[in-house]
Amino acid sequence: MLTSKEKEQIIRSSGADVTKCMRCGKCSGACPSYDEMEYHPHQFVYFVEKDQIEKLLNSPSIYKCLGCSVCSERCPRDVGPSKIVEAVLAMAVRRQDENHLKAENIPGMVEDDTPGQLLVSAFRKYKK
Amino acid sequence: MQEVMKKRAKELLASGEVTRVIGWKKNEFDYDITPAVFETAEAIDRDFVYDDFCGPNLSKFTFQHQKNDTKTLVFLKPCDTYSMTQMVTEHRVNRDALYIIGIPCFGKIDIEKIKADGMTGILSVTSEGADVKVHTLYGDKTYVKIDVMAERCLACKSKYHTIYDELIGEEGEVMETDRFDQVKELEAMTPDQRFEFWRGELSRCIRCNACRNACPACTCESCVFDNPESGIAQKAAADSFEENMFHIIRAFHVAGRCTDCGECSRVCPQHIPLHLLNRKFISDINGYYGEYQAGEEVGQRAPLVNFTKEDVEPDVVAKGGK
Amino acid sequence: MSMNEFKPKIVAFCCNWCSYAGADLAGTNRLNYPADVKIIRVPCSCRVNPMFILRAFQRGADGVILCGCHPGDCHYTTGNYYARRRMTMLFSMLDYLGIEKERTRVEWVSAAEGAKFAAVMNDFVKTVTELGENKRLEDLRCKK
Amino acid sequence: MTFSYYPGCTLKTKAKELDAYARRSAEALGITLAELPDWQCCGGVYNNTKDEIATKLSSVRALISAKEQGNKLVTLCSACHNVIKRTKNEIETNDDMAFRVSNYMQCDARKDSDTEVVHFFELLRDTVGFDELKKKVVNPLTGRKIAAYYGCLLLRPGKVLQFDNPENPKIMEDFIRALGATPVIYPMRNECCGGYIAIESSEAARKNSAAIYESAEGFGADCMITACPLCRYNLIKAESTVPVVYFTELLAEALGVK
Amino acid sequence: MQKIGVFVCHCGTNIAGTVDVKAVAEALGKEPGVVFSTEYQYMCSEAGQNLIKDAIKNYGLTGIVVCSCSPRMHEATFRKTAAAAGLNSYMVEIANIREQCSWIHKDVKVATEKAIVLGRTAIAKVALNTPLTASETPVVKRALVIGGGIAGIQTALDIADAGYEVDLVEKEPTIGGKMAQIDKTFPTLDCAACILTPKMVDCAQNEKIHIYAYSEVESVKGFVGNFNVTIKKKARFVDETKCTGCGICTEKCPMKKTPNLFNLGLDNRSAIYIPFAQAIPKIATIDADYCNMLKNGKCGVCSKVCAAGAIDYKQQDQYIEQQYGAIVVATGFNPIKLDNYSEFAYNESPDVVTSLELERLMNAAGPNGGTLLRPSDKTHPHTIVFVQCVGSRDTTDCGKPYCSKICCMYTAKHAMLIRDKYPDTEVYVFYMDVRTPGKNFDEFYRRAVEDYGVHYIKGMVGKVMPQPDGKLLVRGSDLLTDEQLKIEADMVVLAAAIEPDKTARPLATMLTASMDTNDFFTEAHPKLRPVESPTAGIFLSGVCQGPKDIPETVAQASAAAAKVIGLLAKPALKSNPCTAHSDENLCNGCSSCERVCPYGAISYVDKEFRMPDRTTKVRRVASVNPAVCQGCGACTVACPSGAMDLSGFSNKQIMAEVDAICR
Repeated sequence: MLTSKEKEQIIRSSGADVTKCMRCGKCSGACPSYDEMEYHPHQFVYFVEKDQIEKLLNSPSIYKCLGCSVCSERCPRDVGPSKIVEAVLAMAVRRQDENHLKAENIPGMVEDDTPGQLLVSAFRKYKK
Repeated sequence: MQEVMKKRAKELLASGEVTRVIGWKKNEFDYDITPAVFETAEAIDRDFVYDDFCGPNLSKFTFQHQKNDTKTLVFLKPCDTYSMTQMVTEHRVNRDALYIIGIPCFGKIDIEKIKADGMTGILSVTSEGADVKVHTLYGDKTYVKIDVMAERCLACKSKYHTIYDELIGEEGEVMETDRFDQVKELEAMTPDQRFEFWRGELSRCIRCNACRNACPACTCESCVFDNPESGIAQKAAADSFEENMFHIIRAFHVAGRCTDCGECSRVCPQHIPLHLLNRKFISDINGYYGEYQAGEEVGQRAPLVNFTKEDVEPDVVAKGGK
Repeated sequence: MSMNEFKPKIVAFCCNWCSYAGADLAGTNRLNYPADVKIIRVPCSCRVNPMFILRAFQRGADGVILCGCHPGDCHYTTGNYYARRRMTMLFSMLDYLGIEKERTRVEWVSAAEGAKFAAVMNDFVKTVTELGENKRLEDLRCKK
Repeated sequence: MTFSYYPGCTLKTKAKELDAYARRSAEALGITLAELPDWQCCGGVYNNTKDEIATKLSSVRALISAKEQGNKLVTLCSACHNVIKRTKNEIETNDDMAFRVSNYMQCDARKDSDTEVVHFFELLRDTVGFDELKKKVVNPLTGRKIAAYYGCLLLRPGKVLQFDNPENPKIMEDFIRALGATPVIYPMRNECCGGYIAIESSEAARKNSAAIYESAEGFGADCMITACPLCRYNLIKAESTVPVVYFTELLAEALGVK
Repeated sequence: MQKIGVFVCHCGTNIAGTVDVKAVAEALGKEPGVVFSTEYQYMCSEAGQNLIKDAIKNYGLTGIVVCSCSPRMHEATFRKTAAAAGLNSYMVEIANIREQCSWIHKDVKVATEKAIVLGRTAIAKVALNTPLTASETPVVKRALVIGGGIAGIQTALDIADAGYEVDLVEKEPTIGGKMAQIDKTFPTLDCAACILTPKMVDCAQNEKIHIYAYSEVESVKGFVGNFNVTIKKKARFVDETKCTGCGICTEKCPMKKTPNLFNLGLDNRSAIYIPFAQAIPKIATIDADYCNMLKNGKCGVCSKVCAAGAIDYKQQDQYIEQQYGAIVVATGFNPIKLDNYSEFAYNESPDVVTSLELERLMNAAGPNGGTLLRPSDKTHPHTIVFVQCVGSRDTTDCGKPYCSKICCMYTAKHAMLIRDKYPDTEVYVFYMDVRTPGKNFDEFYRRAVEDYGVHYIKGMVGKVMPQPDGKLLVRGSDLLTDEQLKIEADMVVLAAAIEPDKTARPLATMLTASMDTNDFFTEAHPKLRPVESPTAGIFLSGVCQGPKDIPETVAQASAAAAKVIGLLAKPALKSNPCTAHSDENLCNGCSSCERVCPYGAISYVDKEFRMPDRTTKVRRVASVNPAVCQGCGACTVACPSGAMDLSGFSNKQIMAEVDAICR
């Protein structure tokens, strides 16, 4: 089976070895954002292995990951699902014509007490 | 430095801690230095020397002149300590009968480089810091030390002592070197070029055995090349095959045990760069089995008497190496 | 001597427990490989001293192949692991000296791999035949 | 003892208390915090991808700058700590990254950014020592039941941050004990507050944060401490029924410099 | 002067069909040293063998070469033939002209030429052969079994049954091992104690078995047939010969707050104790860490109440030396420590337990008398969650990379037993895979699901969160429904990975037996010699070699016993004479050979040598124990000076073969 450029890019950029996954599902058992997500951490790993990157790229799930790394921390095979989610997110953000987070929308989201850290982080995650 | 060493040697002799001292002594010329055993304070005062020509690795000399029933003081430069450590690991010297003083080394001068510059009638050579003053029948000349330093010292791997009872001077560090550059150059050649290169070098071999005699890893009770029972005994290199054979087997026998002290090339009267054979093995071992420095600590397991289940397959060579 | 007529001399060192048995199996199954290959039985691939290999070239061999149990399956548990390192080093040195690296080879052949043994020998003989006579590691005194 | 200090942008704006109380406490403990000249924002989150370099450069600059000062680099904000420490680790372990950073910054990345990064908690534990800290407390917080909220950024990835056992940490509890208060141990202390998704999915973030303070409250906490402005923000936005303060505030209070 | 005979076999047409055997015999007859050369239809037939015997006698042959089938086929035959004619059986070489010649070549000319080369190669070798004699060493008719669990017990019983003396060493005060702690056994659900304790009693009553309980192996020297072992008998502070096991002391001992290790610390016992009612030997032991008399010199209650006067506070460790012909390792396993898995709250909540702890909680002799109660508040649990693979199949450095093999089945057993006894308790099992290869195993697991209504969930628990009300909130994934489950449980049971006992590695060093990276003992061959260590005379029984359940352990235990009996039954050990030997005059004593020897056959001695100048010099030289050496030859190449050589495959022989081929 030929490997797509996308899959290669995800593997390279995440540094994760998806073939090590033994499908235990501990990542998804640990994920605090599970209920918000369409695809769950173990599916990110599995879809990358099965080269179904588009599904992930087009899913809102990539914006629901908290980046808390708990899935990777508890992964018994050192696969690191969070690294994959992040690589997919980066790919989505890099390929979109427009960034996921648009500058003009920001004022509506910000309140007086919003810490700079939140804005910067969200920008980092969602913008090119 | 030399005076400090002499003083300490005499102290140890006087106290009875040691009965013999192994060091260097000057011969007819300043640059003609040989290892020597000193047994009296007078001999030390008269002949003991430590300067920029004290290249010989005293470890092998110590092996050849060791005595079990009495304690011997030996002065070791950093690179000599690696050889000594390797010999201790292999039980070739009796550590208990040695008192080792580690001494610093700032690189040794290769007289051949001075001679190659056309200097003849050399009367004396003195070095102070970075200057090397050559006094000849026909006048004096001053060199920058680095220009006349031995090749092996230019690629010095370590100023650190791996074995000693006491140190004179400050402890140095393991150095980063480009010592594998020449190996890499050779590796980059075509096989034909390499074959020509080595034929050119090895065909000069006169089988004087100087390399073997100086090598601190060659301490066999009887060398396979001298043993008629071994099936490969040779007295002279009668054929190009035997020139190759001798050097391949010698490199193989010291592979993983050679500390890269460079004595083989230093003593070769034909100036064959023998160290490049040993360095090839060191570079391969580092590349294939992980960084390994022979003589780093006592009790190390040499790479060729070791393995991992994941080692590379020999066809790595056919596939073009590391 | 033209290429077509050149018959190489091949020495094959085979460990008693796997590869020698694999060679026997090739025979039992009547799998053909060139008669240029002559086998020397050794207890284990780790018995093979680089001296033997050099000796073979000296005496006129054109190729030397060492066969042993697959790593992990050694009858003596670890012998082939040592052989693997030794041969890697030796081959690397021969290559470094400009001697054709195709003249030496290590293959792991189990007692069940008769077909592999025959295939390996066919391939090795072909490779060495294409290389021609061993000139770089010959000893003229030993040539008739 | 002098440490180079990286405050981070939020400590200059919305989380001034975190910074101010830390400085006062440090002074009381005989520690000098030398703020790095010209530090730049760490970016708030570490970009986990192996091929991303631009977002890591501000951390590299901070590391180099501290190295030039010859000090260890101390951080306060969990996010800054996470970003800088992981950047350093990436340079140490990823040849490609080290090479590219070296090229970009015209330096020897591995050598020049080889700065030890410590969080203020680690400074308290390893340099000051909790036993010593206890001796310097003038207003012991006796009787107070305080829940340590670690969040993610101080603990994970555990192998890189080496801060504490990521599943069962104790450094903040030891800190609380040193101040004379009683630590409240509750299972949600290392769970995520919702982080930056608060900007788009504030409801989701609030759900996460609510679960955390409810757990702390259930185990009897009367106060929660954190080192992260974003954690504090999310908890407060989720209408935490338990007050949430920066740990430095508690420290300053105990040391009598509030 | 060599007198070599050559015998070319036709093997019917197998050889003669492609090889001109007459031409071969003729050509080889002209080789130097050959005095007789002939061919015959079937050399291996009686007539063929007689031909060889006659030739040996008539021509006074010093060596023979048989050109025939593979030596793997008939080398042994022709060696016997030679021996029958008075020629040393190692003066025989075979040229393989069937499998490696006639069968693979079609051209008669080519095959004949090759057969001649193979023949002369064998001649060149046999000319350098030396007569070899297999050395014989006597076998001590006594076996040592290390570890008194079910593996060690079974091995000891089987060896004793064959009439040999067996010493059984157990580090705990009683034999029985892990099986004694288990409640019921899968897949039959019979009670572990009911099937184990009779075997323990058999051990105690068997005259051939000597149990050294509360003892450890201190040192091992020697080699197969002749091991010299020192056993340390740890001080129990109770005289074994006097104690009757009445148990009065344990009742009267005031130190009642000593953790009961047999119950895994789930309850307490007294400082003087008998681990459990059926302990063998049933002798009290004082726990020196808790006994007030031993710690502070105050108390002495047990001594006062002991009618037999068995208490001895001054007892010292004793050392016993004994010789053995064979040693069986049966050191067993332990569940791993769960410190690396704090997400499961094992250290935070007493209601999170390991499966082995659950065995004790459910056992009639356990802390709750067999009623399953939560450890925290002794209430009846209504929801229990089992987590599989805790620390197994974990390739990070937290756990173990292997499958612990037994957990799937014992968890099915636990789930079934709980559902059977407490139908109101819901049982959830989070699994990665359910692995049930074994007779009646999958049926057993299916029964748990189908008949007992155990909820099996394909997924893993991510976190266990103790709640203020004492419940345990379990968050885990259900991969098949693609949901994250949050279950409020009363108890969580962790199937902790198993690992070899910590005593195994130092023991392996003593035995020079090899181990893998997980500290399991390595077998001599993974398929064909699974109960032997590569080190001769060392045998493996039970989990020390790899995870296995009770039936497998017992099978392996008996297999190991059979191997031991086979060894002890021999009057003497005949060893392969093709072993390495070192030329002391050449040996450097550098230890290279020792490092590559897989059998620990090489040791070093200091030896005095006379020098040419009449002085003497003491040098360290290698010495090979021929009883241990298996003849691989690794040492011969590691030796830089060429001091080490291998009989039967010497450097000279191999080089002569090389020369003959290349000639």
